[in-house]
Amino acid sequence: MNTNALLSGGPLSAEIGQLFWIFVGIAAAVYVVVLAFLVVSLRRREGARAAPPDSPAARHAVRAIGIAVGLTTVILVVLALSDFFANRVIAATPENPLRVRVTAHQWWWEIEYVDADPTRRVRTANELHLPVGRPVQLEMTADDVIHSFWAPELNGKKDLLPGYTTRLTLVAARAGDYTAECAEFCGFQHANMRVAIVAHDPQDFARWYDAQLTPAAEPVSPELQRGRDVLLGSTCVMCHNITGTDASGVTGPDLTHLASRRWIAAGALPNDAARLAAWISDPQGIKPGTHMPATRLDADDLAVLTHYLTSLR
Amino acid sequence: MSARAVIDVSKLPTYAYSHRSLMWWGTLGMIAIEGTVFAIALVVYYYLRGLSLDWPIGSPPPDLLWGTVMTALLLVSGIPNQFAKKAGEAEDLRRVRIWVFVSIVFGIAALVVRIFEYPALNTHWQRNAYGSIVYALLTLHTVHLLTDFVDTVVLEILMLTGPLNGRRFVDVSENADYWWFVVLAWLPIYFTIYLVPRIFP
Amino acid sequence: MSSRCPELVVLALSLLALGGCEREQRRFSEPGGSTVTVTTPLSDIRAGGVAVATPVKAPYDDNAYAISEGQRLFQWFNCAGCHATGGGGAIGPALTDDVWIYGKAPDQIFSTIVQGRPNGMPAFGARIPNQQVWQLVSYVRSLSGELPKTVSPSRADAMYFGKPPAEREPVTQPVQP
Amino acid sequence: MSRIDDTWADKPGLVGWLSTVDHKRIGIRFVVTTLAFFVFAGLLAAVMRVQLARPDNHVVGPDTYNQLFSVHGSMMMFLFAVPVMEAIALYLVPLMVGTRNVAFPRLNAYSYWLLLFGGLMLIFVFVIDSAPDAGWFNYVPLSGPEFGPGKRSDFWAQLITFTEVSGLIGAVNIITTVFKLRAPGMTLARLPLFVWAMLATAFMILFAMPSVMLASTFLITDRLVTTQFFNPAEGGDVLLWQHLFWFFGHPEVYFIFVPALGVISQILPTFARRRIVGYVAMVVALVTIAFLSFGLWVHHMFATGLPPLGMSFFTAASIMIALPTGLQIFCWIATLATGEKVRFAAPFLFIIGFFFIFIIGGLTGVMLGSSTLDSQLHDSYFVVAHLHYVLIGGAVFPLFGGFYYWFPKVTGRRLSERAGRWNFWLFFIGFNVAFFPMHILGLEGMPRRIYTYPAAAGWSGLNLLSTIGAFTVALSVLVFFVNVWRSRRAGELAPDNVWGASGLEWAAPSPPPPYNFERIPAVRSRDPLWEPGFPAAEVVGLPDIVRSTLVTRLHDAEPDHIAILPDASIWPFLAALATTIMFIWSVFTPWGLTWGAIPLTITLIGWFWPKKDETRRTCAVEVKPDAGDARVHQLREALP
Repeated sequence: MNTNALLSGGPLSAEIGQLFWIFVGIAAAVYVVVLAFLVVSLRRREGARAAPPDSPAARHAVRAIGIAVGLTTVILVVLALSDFFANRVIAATPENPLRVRVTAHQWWWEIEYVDADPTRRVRTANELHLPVGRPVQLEMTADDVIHSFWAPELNGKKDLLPGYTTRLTLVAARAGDYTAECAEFCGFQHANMRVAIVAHDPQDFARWYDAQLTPAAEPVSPELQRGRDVLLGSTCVMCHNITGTDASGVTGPDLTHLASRRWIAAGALPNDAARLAAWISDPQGIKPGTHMPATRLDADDLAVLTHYLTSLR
Repeated sequence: MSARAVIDVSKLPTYAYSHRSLMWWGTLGMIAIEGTVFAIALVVYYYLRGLSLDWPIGSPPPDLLWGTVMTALLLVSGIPNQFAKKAGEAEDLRRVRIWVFVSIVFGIAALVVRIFEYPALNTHWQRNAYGSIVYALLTLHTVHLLTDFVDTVVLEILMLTGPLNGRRFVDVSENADYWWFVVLAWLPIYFTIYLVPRIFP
Repeated sequence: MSSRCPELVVLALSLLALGGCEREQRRFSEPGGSTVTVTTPLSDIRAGGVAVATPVKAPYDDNAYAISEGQRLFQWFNCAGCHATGGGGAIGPALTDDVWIYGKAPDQIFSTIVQGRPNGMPAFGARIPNQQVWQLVSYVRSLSGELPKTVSPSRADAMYFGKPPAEREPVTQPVQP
Repeated sequence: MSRIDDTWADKPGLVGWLSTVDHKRIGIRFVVTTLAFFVFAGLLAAVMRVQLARPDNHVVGPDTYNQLFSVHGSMMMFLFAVPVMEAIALYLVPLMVGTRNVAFPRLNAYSYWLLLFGGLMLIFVFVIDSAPDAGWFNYVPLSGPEFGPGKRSDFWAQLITFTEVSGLIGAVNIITTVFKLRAPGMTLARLPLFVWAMLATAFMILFAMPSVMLASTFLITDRLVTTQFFNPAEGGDVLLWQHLFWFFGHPEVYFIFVPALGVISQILPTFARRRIVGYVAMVVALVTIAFLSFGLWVHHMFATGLPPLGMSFFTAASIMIALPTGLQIFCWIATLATGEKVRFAAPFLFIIGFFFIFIIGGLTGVMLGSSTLDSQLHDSYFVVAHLHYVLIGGAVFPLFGGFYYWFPKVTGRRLSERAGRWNFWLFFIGFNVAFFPMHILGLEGMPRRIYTYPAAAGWSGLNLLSTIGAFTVALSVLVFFVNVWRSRRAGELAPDNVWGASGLEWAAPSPPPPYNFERIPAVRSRDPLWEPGFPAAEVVGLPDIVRSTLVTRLHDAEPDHIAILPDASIWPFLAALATTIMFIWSVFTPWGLTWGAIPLTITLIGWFWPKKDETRRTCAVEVKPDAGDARVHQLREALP
């Protein structure tokens, strides 16, 4: 789960990383110098008399303070300016970005790729795929409380506020896996609200994008057919949507291509059949407070349902 | 004790008026706090107004009548208030009792007018943020009207019955200052609630 | 102070504590809420002198968190589509007044949701787990003021339909069963 | 018992204890109560550290954890840090400016009772699982009517009302005491730096606290009577809360830090045996911090996507506030450099601890001030590390130094030096082990306020280390309390001026009598006790059948008139009780405010209404202003 703000996976976080090392370098130097003066001034000779206000030592000390204050001002101005220039790079609006609308909910992320042609809009959840090198602009809002999208290795964080649309640019320099987390306290499961970010090179990304556009695969075996019937007869349909079936709930994550994702439950569990079954039967045990209710199914119904869900590539 | 220089204060006055008295600074402290509360509430009004497309949201501006009557009434109430203050500082008990009583009558009149002001706001605090902040501003001022009215009544009873000493006249003077604050605090609120929606729709 | 006094104080405090504690509990996993049998009477008319069944207590009537979950589910499961946000009533009957066609006891509301009712109320039995149905039951009861104010939810962060009393439209005639 | 002792003595027994208005008795009570809250909140932090010691831990669930960190934050900030600084000020300022009590003794008692009842309310609601659970700044909409069910956030909002009323009254008290009750000759230019720090803090409180009182009132009306302040769908705004809260929030952290600067400026010159270098510069720095602190609040909201130009302004302002603090540090070092050999007694150890820890906090603060860097560091454990470095390093260390420094004055006995060193080193090492790793955790992407984290995140080792450090700090606080408990009775007896300091408080006996100074000393310089031939003059003639003290003029501290302070009274306690009932009642029904206001009005009238005996004694010594004024002019000419 790579979330290290200093191992930058893109130019924007690299810019911030550079600025960070400038600040740390200057701060460390200032710290050492100030404390050196402190230690020196503590080691006074035994029986040294206190210098009266108008003595040369006192005047020397006052002059030293003046110099120190001057130096501090210069350093602070340098730091403020370096921030200003770095900010201009970060805040620059990207040209021709890939637009992605992100809506934060209590404790999962709804992600929709905005495309001019409405039929080519991919809807997914808790996973964000980026083409390497091309800037991606997230247009973000929140549906309930304030959240904050933070992918430390790609850029700083930006809040998602009910009633506002905030924008954040991500640029992946290298293919690979990154992770984003929710950084603003948003309730019980603020700790388990992650996004798996996958950077592909452009062809891979196009292949993934087209795969996501296809509706759910029709069941090929009677077992898969029974799995789908169990799903359509159960509580899943009230909240989840699987394109190509009658399940069209909008208040829960889209499951059309659930099996293609790395994690389930917004990063709480890796995506495999056993954990999927455990999550369906007792979500409160894994994420106490989550809005997904426990679904009471007997053993084979659960097995068949899980088998069907793992077929949704 | 060695024969140090001695500052004999035994004959100094035991109370004083205006900024010499501790109570004056206490009242000033309260006025600074309440004034900041009013100021921030007004900033919230303009902040919400800046955010919304149409202001007032979904309702006509408040009717001018009762608000203007209140403004006039409060300004006029400054006269008996000032007389009470002068009488207090002259320590003329009879005139203090009269003018504080007149201030109480003005206080009652103001509270009655305020009762008519609320329905004239043409909105409700539950309806939207505009309604909420307008009711908040008016209620904040009403709370101050009420508390200072009760203070003045208690002061009047004290002047009529209570054990009195010179220092009680300082209280009369301070209470008048606080009433001046309640009057002057009303002016920006009146301008904001009643006039701003009309002048800058 | 008599020696018994500390115990009384502790007892009083714990009672007070229990009272407050119950309303504020966040019970995530499903309680042992009893599943209601089919024989829930829908009206007060009895054949012969049959004894009335003991009333079933809704598990969430005094839990603010569960009722706020009920409020959320009322929106999510689109109950507002027919009953209007805030239960004011549209196609479906109003839930905020005192007119109950199929009874206002918790188990009666539970069976209304689970079994569905004629004139358009779908049966949610298989679709909504029991815990969530009980949450909806408690929310519906809070809409018509059956539950104390301290437990009932306040406004939602949405368009406010609970207009101040002066502006509410008159209550529509109840739908004849 | 001479007549003055009789006039100033409190009645014995419980009623006497409840009705005292002696600023020292209330001050000690205030400090002990805030330290009790400090320990309670510290224990909550220990439980949080146990939960975070290992990944995917199940010591506490998310609901309990949210209450833990919300109460830890709220209690530490509102019930410990800010009030403890006001508490030591309410004890020390009258002694330091040379008077007999604060300007409004009964308001002082009322403000203490309010804080106590507010704290007890928070502890009680925590025990019954109904504590606030949306963090110490309680962002809307999570704390709003829809996503904050039940009464939890209402109790948070009422806690704010309790502590802010208490804080505001304390501020008015301090300002009036400093302006009007100074010893003759103590002009503003001769005010001790701690008193300057408290004056700056009091003015900050006066203009910052109303903002959070308004915010918490709007939150409670949103939750209980359906106003729409924070409802985005009805014209409200979620950022309005953040603006209102942080406009108070940032000055709040300076209410905690500026008094600590004052404490250091009192202790350090005593150990350097030299007057502070650059007194005027220090005062200007304090006042600058007070003003600048109102212009920085948006740096808490850099991540909300506000326009970049605005943010650059707040970046510059946030970075520039490091300047006055830097100036203070340079002046202290210069004082040490031109002073005598320093004895490393316990108070001074804590001051050295302040230098080592706070400067790290200050420098990380400059990093957080930059909006670009803040986008990576905000709401991560880097911020948790920063805030603890500046709060514990910047305020708690000087505070503990202050305890060791003034304990002999308060009790007449010294705290044990050996235990003091154990306390310091355990605190210093434990603190750094606990909080320095959090910088690294923040950079590794650990967000704030998560109740658990997966093993795959790679944060396990540093979190375990941090937990060990936290328990070391707990051990050192235990050592401190054992030290205080033992030294209260068995501590080594201390002379009046045990450290040979220069402040007026050391001119009074230890522990000082209820009236502090029978003859108020006149002051000729900034360091009275180091003046040759102190006191050059003493005030005599204050009537002793009433509680009287001398009022001096603001600009030149010349005697003006005699103030007759109120006697002890049970009414402030009853008024605080009535206020508590009204506040808690209004959480359950808005009518609680109207009905609760009646007993409150009755108690306030009881409080104000003059007592016959007190009025009789006042009349006996009364001198009207005009009669006395001639005497004032004559007196002023006679002064040396």
